[in-house]
Amino acid sequence: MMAVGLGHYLAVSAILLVLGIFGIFMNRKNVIVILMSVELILLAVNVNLVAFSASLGDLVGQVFAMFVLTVAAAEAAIGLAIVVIYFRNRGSIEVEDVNLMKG
Amino acid sequence: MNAAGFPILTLLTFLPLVGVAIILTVRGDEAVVAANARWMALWTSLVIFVMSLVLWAKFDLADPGFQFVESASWLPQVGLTYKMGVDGISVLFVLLATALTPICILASWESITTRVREYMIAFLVLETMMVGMFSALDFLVFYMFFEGVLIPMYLIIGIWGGPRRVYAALKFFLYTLAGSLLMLLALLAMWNQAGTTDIAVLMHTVFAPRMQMWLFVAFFASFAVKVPMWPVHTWLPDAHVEAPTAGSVILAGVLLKMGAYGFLRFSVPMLPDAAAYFAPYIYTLSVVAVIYTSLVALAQTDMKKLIAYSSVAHMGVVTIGIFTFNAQGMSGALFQMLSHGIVAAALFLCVGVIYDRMHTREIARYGGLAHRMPAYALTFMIFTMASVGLPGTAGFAGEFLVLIGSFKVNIWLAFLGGMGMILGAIYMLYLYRRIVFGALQRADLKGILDLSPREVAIFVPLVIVTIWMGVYPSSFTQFFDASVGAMVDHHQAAIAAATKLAGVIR
Amino acid sequence: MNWTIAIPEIVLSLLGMGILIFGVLQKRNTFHMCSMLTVGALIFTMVLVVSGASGLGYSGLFLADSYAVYVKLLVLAASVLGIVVSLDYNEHENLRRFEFPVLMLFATVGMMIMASASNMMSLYMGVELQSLAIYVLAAFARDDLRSSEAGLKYFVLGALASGLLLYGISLVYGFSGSMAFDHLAFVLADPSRASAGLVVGIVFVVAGLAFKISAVPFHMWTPDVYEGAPTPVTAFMATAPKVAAVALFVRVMIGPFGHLVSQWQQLIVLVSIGSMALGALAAIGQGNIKRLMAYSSIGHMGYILVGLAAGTQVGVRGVLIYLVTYVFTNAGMFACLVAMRRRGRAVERIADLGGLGKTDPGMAAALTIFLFSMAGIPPFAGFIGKYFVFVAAVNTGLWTLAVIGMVASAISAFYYIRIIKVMYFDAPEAAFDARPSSLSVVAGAGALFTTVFFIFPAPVVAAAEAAAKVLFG
Amino acid sequence: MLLAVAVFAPLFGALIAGLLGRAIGDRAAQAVTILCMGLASVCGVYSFIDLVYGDATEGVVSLGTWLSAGDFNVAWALRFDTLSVAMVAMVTCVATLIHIYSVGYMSHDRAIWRFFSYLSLFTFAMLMLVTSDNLLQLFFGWEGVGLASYLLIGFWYDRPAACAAAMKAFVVNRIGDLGFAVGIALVFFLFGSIEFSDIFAAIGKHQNDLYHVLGSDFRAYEVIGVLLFIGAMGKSAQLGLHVWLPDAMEGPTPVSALIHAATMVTAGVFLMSRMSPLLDYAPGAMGFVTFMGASTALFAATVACTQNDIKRVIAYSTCSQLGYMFVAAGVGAYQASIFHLLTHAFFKALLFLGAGSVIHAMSDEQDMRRMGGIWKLIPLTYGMFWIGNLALAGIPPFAGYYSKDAILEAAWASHSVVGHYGFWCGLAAAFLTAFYSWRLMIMTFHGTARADHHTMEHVHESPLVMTGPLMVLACGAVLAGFVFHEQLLGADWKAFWGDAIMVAPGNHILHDMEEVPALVAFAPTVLGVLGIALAYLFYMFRPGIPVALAARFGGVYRFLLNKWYFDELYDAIFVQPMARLARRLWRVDGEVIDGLPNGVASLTAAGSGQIVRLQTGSIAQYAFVMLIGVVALVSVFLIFG
Amino acid sequence: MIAAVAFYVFAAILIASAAMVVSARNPVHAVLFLILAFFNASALFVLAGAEFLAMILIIVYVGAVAVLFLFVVMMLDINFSALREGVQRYAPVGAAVGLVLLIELGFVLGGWKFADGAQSLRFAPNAANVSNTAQLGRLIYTDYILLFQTSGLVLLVAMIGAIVLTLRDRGGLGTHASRRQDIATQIARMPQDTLVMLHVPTGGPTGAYLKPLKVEPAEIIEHNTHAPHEAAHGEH
Repeated sequence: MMAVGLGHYLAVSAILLVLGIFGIFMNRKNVIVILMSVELILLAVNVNLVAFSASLGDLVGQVFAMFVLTVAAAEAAIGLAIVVIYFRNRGSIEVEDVNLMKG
Repeated sequence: MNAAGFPILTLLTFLPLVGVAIILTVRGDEAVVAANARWMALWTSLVIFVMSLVLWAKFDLADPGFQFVESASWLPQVGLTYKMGVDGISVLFVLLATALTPICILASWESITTRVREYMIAFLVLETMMVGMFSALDFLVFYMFFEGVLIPMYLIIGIWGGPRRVYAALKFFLYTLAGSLLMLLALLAMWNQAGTTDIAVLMHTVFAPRMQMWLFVAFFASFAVKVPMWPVHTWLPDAHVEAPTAGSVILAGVLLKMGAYGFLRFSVPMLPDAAAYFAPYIYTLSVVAVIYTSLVALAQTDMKKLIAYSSVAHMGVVTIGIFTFNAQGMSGALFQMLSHGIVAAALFLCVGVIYDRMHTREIARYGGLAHRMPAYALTFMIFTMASVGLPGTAGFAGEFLVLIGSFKVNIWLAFLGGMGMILGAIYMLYLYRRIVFGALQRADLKGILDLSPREVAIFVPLVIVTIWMGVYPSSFTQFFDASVGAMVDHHQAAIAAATKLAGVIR
Repeated sequence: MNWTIAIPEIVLSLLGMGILIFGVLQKRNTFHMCSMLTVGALIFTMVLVVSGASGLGYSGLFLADSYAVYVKLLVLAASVLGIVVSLDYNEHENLRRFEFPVLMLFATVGMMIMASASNMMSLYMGVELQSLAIYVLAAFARDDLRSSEAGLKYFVLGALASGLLLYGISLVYGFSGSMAFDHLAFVLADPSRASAGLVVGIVFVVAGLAFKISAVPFHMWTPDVYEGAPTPVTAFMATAPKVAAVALFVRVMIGPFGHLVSQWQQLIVLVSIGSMALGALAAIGQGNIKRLMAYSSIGHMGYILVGLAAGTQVGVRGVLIYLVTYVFTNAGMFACLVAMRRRGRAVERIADLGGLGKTDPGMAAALTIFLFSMAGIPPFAGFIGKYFVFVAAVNTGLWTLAVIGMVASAISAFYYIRIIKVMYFDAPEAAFDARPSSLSVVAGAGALFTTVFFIFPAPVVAAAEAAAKVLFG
Repeated sequence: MLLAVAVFAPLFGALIAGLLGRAIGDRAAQAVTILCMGLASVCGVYSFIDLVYGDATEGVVSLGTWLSAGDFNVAWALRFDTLSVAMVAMVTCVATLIHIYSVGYMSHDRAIWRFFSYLSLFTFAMLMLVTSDNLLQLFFGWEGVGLASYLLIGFWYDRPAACAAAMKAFVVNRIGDLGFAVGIALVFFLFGSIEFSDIFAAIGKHQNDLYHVLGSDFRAYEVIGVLLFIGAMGKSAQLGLHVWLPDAMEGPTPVSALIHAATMVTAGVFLMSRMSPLLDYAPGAMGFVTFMGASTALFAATVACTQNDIKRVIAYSTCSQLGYMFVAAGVGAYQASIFHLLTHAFFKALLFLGAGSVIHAMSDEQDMRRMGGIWKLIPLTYGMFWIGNLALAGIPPFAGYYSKDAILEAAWASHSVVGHYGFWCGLAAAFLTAFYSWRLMIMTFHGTARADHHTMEHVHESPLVMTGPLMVLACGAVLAGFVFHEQLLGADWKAFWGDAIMVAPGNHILHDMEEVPALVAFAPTVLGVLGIALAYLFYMFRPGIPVALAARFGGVYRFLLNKWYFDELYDAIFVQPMARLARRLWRVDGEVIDGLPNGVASLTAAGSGQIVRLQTGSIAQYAFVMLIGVVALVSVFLIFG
Repeated sequence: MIAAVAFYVFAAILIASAAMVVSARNPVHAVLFLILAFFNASALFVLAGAEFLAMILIIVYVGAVAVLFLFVVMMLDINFSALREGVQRYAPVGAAVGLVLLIELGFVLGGWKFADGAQSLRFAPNAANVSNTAQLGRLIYTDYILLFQTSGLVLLVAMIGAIVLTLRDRGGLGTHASRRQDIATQIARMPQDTLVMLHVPTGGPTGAYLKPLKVEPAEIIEHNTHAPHEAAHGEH
């Protein structure tokens, strides 16, 4: 078994990122899953930041990760609020129904 | 300060806007506004015309350089100055623009009944743009006026035009815009190289031959569309046909000159090597324009379209003349531009006269007008003959000088370019015959009225100028003799230098 | 620690909170009052910005220089115009809630932070503050399906974009060891230190910022969101945030990554070409004028990126001048669009403008000026902006870009003048409702500026020159 | 200065009549123009006498600058030498007579003022042509007469045929004019000036200059000669460009007399003589001139034999006589050609006006097949026709005899192949001339009356205002040859012509003419008499023969009757293809040339549609595009960065 | 070694649960998997030495954000069975593109190394003997005070946004857009305004009791979040 290094963290982060992105553009189900995918992406970022921070021995990464967490929470709040009003208007949160405007 | 003692060119350029401002302040019901707008526009343009005569009077014929120069700081950070001035090449075009505007306004007196105020405003703005363009001595200022012309003209065609006005206006706009954007690139490149956009300085800046080629192509794209040269001429017939009479007049009279003026002002003096290199291609296109469009004119059933195609052919002669690089060719081209400005404008006015009465431009709908309209027939005949290039009328001197100039290049160029003499006679006389001659058969023509006093007032000055230019063309050529001479010398010196350089390198 | 450099932001935030408290406490509807207070606060902030101190502070997170001042003034002005434009519309559309101006105010604070950002972290916080407020604004007409859909789309894609931006920042941080712009510039001064990871991080950062300025291929949200959002919000979105995002984009590319210009230049060129082409092409068939404005703004971003692609001081100057002309032209344009209201209902189809030249000559004239300006026809302001941007391209030898830009410009002129055609050449529709004076003022001011800018561009050019100079030290 | 009066008085008359005609009325317009013409002819004749017999010297009357560009300078100026004053005298006199004649002939027309204005305008242009001091002013007059001719042919503008003929005349002339104009350009190219004095002074300097054209070097003078002759061909209706002349008979008859017989059509001959100093050094071009002239003379004569329209016969006759003049010019006998020009002016104007008188009498009937049997009814006209025809046929001592004889002698004496070709063609044409002249006279005046009863009742002699000019012209037709023969062609020709006609040192044609065999000198007369006899035989005594001949040689007859099918040929190879080409090119304009931008536009629109289709509205898809963007940019960076 | 094993375990669970978040059919399950993912990520943070962040992640994310998600999912009352199955049409292409991205990232990240001199650029090097939390606290309240405040603004905006978007205004005929707390009125309220003291008759069968003022039942139901007595007070 290999020693755990920065590379491992980065790999996890990259996979999380790609999964998050997949969740956004592959999913046909509902919008909330997309929001959760966004959270995954932010998680990936945080993993990255923390890993770099640890490797560099520099706390800036962690400070930043904290801000990211804060913002992510705010984002989640607003995102969910928007989803709620959308649902009230549309009666659905299916991803494929969100196409009133196009062209 | 300049010879006039006051900033005359700036005044000429921006006085129309004062007229616009006054027209804008008129309040009242539609009829009052319309009448006021008409009179205001007429007076404004007349005042400007009278003022522009100062240029004629005070112009120093012996000086080949720029006169009445005035300049003001504009954008010092990037070396841009507001600079105005005229030389022998441009001074007469300023006069042409100021002279045709009142005529156009007079010509629209009764035929324009809707949105008169906007119409007059558009025309005055157009005058600003035209005068400004011919007197700009900074490339960017020139460009702004050059492009600015599009705006009023687009509206004039589009609002007061015929049934297909939308198509025509869009086509006009996009064609010319597409061309001039490339010129803007060239402008930028020149600025980049020379660090200034002062035309007088650029004229004496030597650009590398390879760069000249590119610049020339870019300029060509813009000016060829504007001239228009074959095969980018197709916007012109449409624009002419759909434009109101005065729009056609100003289009044929002044706007078409802008392209040729551009060639003379930029392409030839600033890019001598490229101009020489491309001259054969220009000749080819021009000859095609002369012959091809003359033939197409022959097949037309719409009067305005016929005259529009004839304009293309005549401007083909102009481009040949410009690129002969000798005094006769260039003087001839300039003279042809002026005469075409008068004659084509007058021909469109002639069409307008009967269009106002019958509301059709279909040639077949007319015939035998000479019976009812002798004065009109005479007027039309004079301009037909001038268009054909009969000696003694305005059309001759330019065409003949170009013939002489082109002969110096090549006898076949002279022959083929001169084909316009024959073909022009065919289509113009054919037109005249079908409209004015023949029996008066159609019932609705039987009551048609001859020229009204207003129309006479429009035509008399044009007739006088047409004959004057035919009998005493020197009074016009003397204006540009010095400048053309200087340009020819400059061109030859530049070519010689380039050849020498090439020799050294080889 | 010279905390005074952030006084404008601090004051504006405090004023914003004050207005918020005022609005909450008042029993009456305070939308109008709060809007006016916000305008006052913004204008006051402009004074503070002009008179404020400059320098680097807050441990290198915050930078107040003349570039920032230039951008902030523009942003504040755009915000003021946005709020003024919204006054009447919100009254009519039942959106008269005092949170509206407050959100705009906080978005403006975010933009100001963006303008002053000198560290990836402040960059991110500024962007997010601005974005979150605008997500809400886009969905502000919460009973309108289109508005909520717009908010949803903007939010989801915006969140994805900020995810990408963050990921890029994390890579940049990890591969260079710092988030401060000056440190990054120092590290990258030696090109050999620009490892692949760093470069990929830059690409992600570019993607995130390109989303904010809606450049191709991160533009997809723009038309839908512009169409769906309430028109004043669209007006706001099209102006202030664009200015801030562009300014930030320029600062990031020129500042920390300036030494890698030869590497990112081609990226910007590609994005720019894509934006110009898409802006020119996609707008042609549009029937909704807000949607058309979206494509138009994509195209304008393409032209702005031409200046950035040059990567020179001349280019940045061009960008800054372009922004000024862009903001005022767009603000005026949107003022006219907001005024499109027939029998109490807002209309937004191009066909609704039919015959406007007859029914409302003043508005038609103003619209004509704006459209010609956007098409880059001299002598209107838009031409001056384009001129300075293309000067830079030519200066740098980006000929392809310049030629494509010109072609795109010609194509886009087509749809601009098509609107003019509709206004003047088509048969008149019923007249619009009487226009409130607030919109007339904005449209008139925009038209006046757009028309006479060419006469006195020198002050703006001088300011832009000075601002651009700062970036190149 | 009198010369200037002679030149500008007609212009004054034309302007008064043209601009004020409607206001002052027909009578006043007639009076003004005739007065002006009278003044002009007095001045013209006086100038002639003063120069030839008096003590006036050759010179130039300068009127002012005209056109200048670089080193190209042209002035308005009147040249005062024998050639021009002789022409001025002739033109003013003939024109005055025709003005007077027209008072009677046009009396039933409307817009008489317009007609007189045109006539005077024409005269002015013609005078400018003959008095010009440089090639460009000559060109001015040249085109000016073209314009007047156009206006006069199309005078009856509601007749489609007249309009068509007018246009045809103008256009065909223009074809020649283009050659002329290019010729002027070459002159300028070579001499640096187009003033006659400058050109003639520099003749020697450039005579060996070469000009490269059509793939090889020619002597420049030859090229100039050919180009100028192309111009002359158009104006003087030489074979190939002659097609307009017969059609021009659609105009009123006085016009035919003035323009298409006496004056304008001879402009080409005048040009050749004017440029004689240069042309003498261009033997090749001159051979070409002779060849074309001779061919025209014969061709037109053959056609004239079969025509039935009285004016057309005379028109072809004119064509034929112009051929003679070119033969003379071509062999270097410019004096002879001018001599024939002058005599021809008198007798051809006489014939035309006589024809006009006949037509007038016959209620505007022009077809000779519907005439006949009227010689007793209009005896004066009949007599005039005799004189005119005798002069035309070259019967001594009428004017035509001297000039035609001189031309044929010169052709023989040139001792060149084309000269002899000219001689034989001329001889044949002389025979045919006599034949068709008498054919015309017999068909018109003799035999049974073939017109309808109604017309015959109205046949009457013309009023004095018409017959008067006829009689004056008849005097000229009788006397002109005899009087001027010695002066123009005799040993002292140099004294008469002065510097107006200069010949190269090697040109001894006038001398050689005197030494031709007697047979040559008499042959034309003999053939003329034979032709007259044949005409009497065919049309007076045995009318069956021509009918039988026409039936027997139907092909030849139709060939001649249809004027060698020139009109049909031109129609087939120029007019129709051009019209087709014009229509096709118009389609090209609309479909091909406009097709490109329109195609680009629709492509753009299509592209727009495609791009917009990407905008599906789906969040997921938008995100996907963003992802693709990121991946693409990363790839670009990694691969190219 | 144990750390390595722990890393692999946590990472594997993290990735697996992340995959489940994306692919779970039931959104409630997805949220639960998200919570699982957060827990594992938090564990990874601990392994990396970022204890404070790990804590925050649990508290903020699991405690607030994920619960909020769950709350919304439940509240929206979605018919789960009607939700569409499967993935987008362009899934294969999408997968390919995603894979390319992953490969590129792997390629890039695999070559990770510090830029030369990166160490010298560290802004806040780890200090020895100071706990992670304390270090972060120091930084946040000093050097990063501006951003800290900004993040406060972000949260404020989020709050305003959430309220402005979702707070409904039922029957809002008056000037008030919505029913609100009126603090001044609350404070100024006297007991005697609300309460009526009844004299209790002694020994009576009806007994003495405390009775609230009369209220409209509908309002009580509607505004059940408000204090009953406030609702009772009402605004008439």
